[in-house]
Amino acid sequence: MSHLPYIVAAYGATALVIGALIVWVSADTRAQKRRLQELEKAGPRRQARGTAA
Amino acid sequence: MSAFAALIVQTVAASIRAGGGALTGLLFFLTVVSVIPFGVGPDLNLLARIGPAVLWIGVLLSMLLGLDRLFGQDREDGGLELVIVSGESMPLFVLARACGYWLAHGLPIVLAAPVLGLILNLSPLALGAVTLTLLAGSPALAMIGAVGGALTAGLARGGMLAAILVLPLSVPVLIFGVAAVNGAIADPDPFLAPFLIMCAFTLFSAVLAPIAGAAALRLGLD
Amino acid sequence: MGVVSSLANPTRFLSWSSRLLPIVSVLAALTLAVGVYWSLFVAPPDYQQGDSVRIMFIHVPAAYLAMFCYVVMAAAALGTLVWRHPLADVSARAAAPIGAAFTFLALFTGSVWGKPMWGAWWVWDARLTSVLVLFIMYLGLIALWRAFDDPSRGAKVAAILILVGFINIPVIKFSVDWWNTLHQPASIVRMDGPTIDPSMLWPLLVMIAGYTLTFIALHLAAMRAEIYRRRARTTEMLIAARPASTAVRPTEAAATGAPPHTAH
Amino acid sequence: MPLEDAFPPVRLAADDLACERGGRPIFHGLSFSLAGGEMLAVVGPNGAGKSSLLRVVAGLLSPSEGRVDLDTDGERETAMHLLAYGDGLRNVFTVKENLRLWSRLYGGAADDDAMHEALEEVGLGHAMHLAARALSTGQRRRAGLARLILSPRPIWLLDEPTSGLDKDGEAILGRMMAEHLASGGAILVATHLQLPVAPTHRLELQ
Repeated sequence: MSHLPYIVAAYGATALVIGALIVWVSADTRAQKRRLQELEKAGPRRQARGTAA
Repeated sequence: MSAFAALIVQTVAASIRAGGGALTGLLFFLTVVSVIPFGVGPDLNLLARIGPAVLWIGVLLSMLLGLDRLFGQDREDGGLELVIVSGESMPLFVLARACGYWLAHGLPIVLAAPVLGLILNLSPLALGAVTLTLLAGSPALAMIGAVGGALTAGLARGGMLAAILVLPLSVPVLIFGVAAVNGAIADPDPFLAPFLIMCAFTLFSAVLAPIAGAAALRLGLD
Repeated sequence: MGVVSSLANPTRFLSWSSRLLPIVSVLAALTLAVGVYWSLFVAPPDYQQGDSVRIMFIHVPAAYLAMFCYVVMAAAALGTLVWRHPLADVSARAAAPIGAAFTFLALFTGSVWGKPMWGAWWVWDARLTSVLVLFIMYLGLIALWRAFDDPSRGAKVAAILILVGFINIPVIKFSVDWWNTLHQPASIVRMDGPTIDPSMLWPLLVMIAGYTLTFIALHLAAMRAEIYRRRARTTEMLIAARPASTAVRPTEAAATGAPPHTAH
Repeated sequence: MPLEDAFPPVRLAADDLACERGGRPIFHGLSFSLAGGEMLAVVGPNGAGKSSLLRVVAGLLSPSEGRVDLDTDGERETAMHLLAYGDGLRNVFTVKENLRLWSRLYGGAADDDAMHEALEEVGLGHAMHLAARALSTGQRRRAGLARLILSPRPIWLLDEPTSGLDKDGEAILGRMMAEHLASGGAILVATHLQLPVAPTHRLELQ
């Protein structure tokens, strides 16, 4: 396999960036969900018809 | 005098009077261009070769300085709301502001460019070409700048953000502007083709900017 | 438009996307696994570039995704401005960082791939340069979104910038290509070479499919996160602010204030 | 005060208006109708959405539900005046320069005599050539009133017009409002203070 370091660098960086994206999105989702639950516990008076997007 | 002309005069007057920024833009241009040789070195041949590009990039950067004041002032003192309620067409308002901005922030710099070209050892032909291309191209920078100003009106440090948004969009004007100048100097390269394409960009942005700018201002208020 | 608007309800989006997300993620992972194996070990090396051509299998899909993502955002921008679709801004805002990440990947893998051929980490090749400008536009958009504290206001202004950018992309591409031919150093080897023979085309198509599925999965997940972020923000505002004002029956004469409404 | 020729008949109506800012509902289910010669006062505590209502009627803010109807002889776009907190006076220009620009935009008289006369009427005759920076808040509000005089338009949207005005200023405002109603104009005013002229209708926002 010629030019192995270049291939490893390219595929490695790709794996790293896609992995980072996955971690970031899932962490962000969990964090926002937790924050939403905390707020809802604190203020039950949210409007009945569900909130706007 | 029509409302359109009155708006242009207002924009120019506001930029020229104290704290207006037109003078600062000009001084920034002088400073940027004179700093380049300290980095690149005093080699006259090199300076002559990169001179047109230095002048063009200097103009591009200097014209970004006043963007946050372009519509930011209207947002702060309620002037923008009064313009909307007046029934004046918003694209015309943006066009007037962009023309005023070019007259105050663009033209002085373009007229200073040939003078500075001398210290960059540009030949008279190059000086003429640079001035001509800048005259035809800088209005496009003012138009695209107006879109940037409208998008970031009312935002803290909107000016810097506007510069970031505007630069990618002004790459084509820069490319064809400098290419036209090099075309005028070196014979094999074409001059007219890039020059005309740049003029096309100026016209293209003179149509796109007022529409996009007006929408950005109105929706930014919402 | 019935389907699109029925999906518009964030709550319904959350429910069907939670079912779809795992499926798309698994599909994406499988496709990528097959694609990577095929690209690294099955596809033949190039007679000129040797094995470094295998980098093409991750560079081309990344560059394609960089562009595909901007198209998705342009559609979302139209959704925000023209159809006032409530999820449009959520979709555009969720897509931008993903698009920026894949644009960065396209630049990185492009320069790594170019190093053995051109001997330099960066060569102002027409396509790479256009992708660089696209990268700056992505960052500019993300900066503009973050500059607005209230997401609903930033939505429309960002949508305008997306559309202005979208109109300019072909213009920039044309200018950079023309600019590249002007300064054409003789030794540039074209990135994608003559027509790709099938033994290389198939792994490339599989990789593009894998990348697209990955993008869809990431985009769905990022949209869910954005919806939760906005709900948290709205709940926070509701707790802080007074309950909504209602127009009570006016004290005298004919103005027809609506009858007192409970907060329906 | 030259007798203004009467305005053509005008009608401003809102139908089931609702307004939302950043996901927070401001008001909803709000309707009113206003004809020439009538004044509707929108009252309520701070944050009740009075200003938002005026901005929706002025077309600066899009309502989340309902719509605003305006039928008048002239064009819809040039039928309204807005007097709000932002007075649009640029400090670097003189009062005269500021007023002249607004007159050009609003299609009013822009010659010196008309401007001087309008400024006289609001008690700013002496300040014509002063830089706007030199004016107090009350004086800036009066300059806004002069803007309304210079370009006659049937519908006035006044947002807390009395704030910043002294007794004398309020009297001028009262006279102008009465005069405007007498000549067939309509006024939609948002305020939580006492108004110099009694409103025809009142709309209370909680």
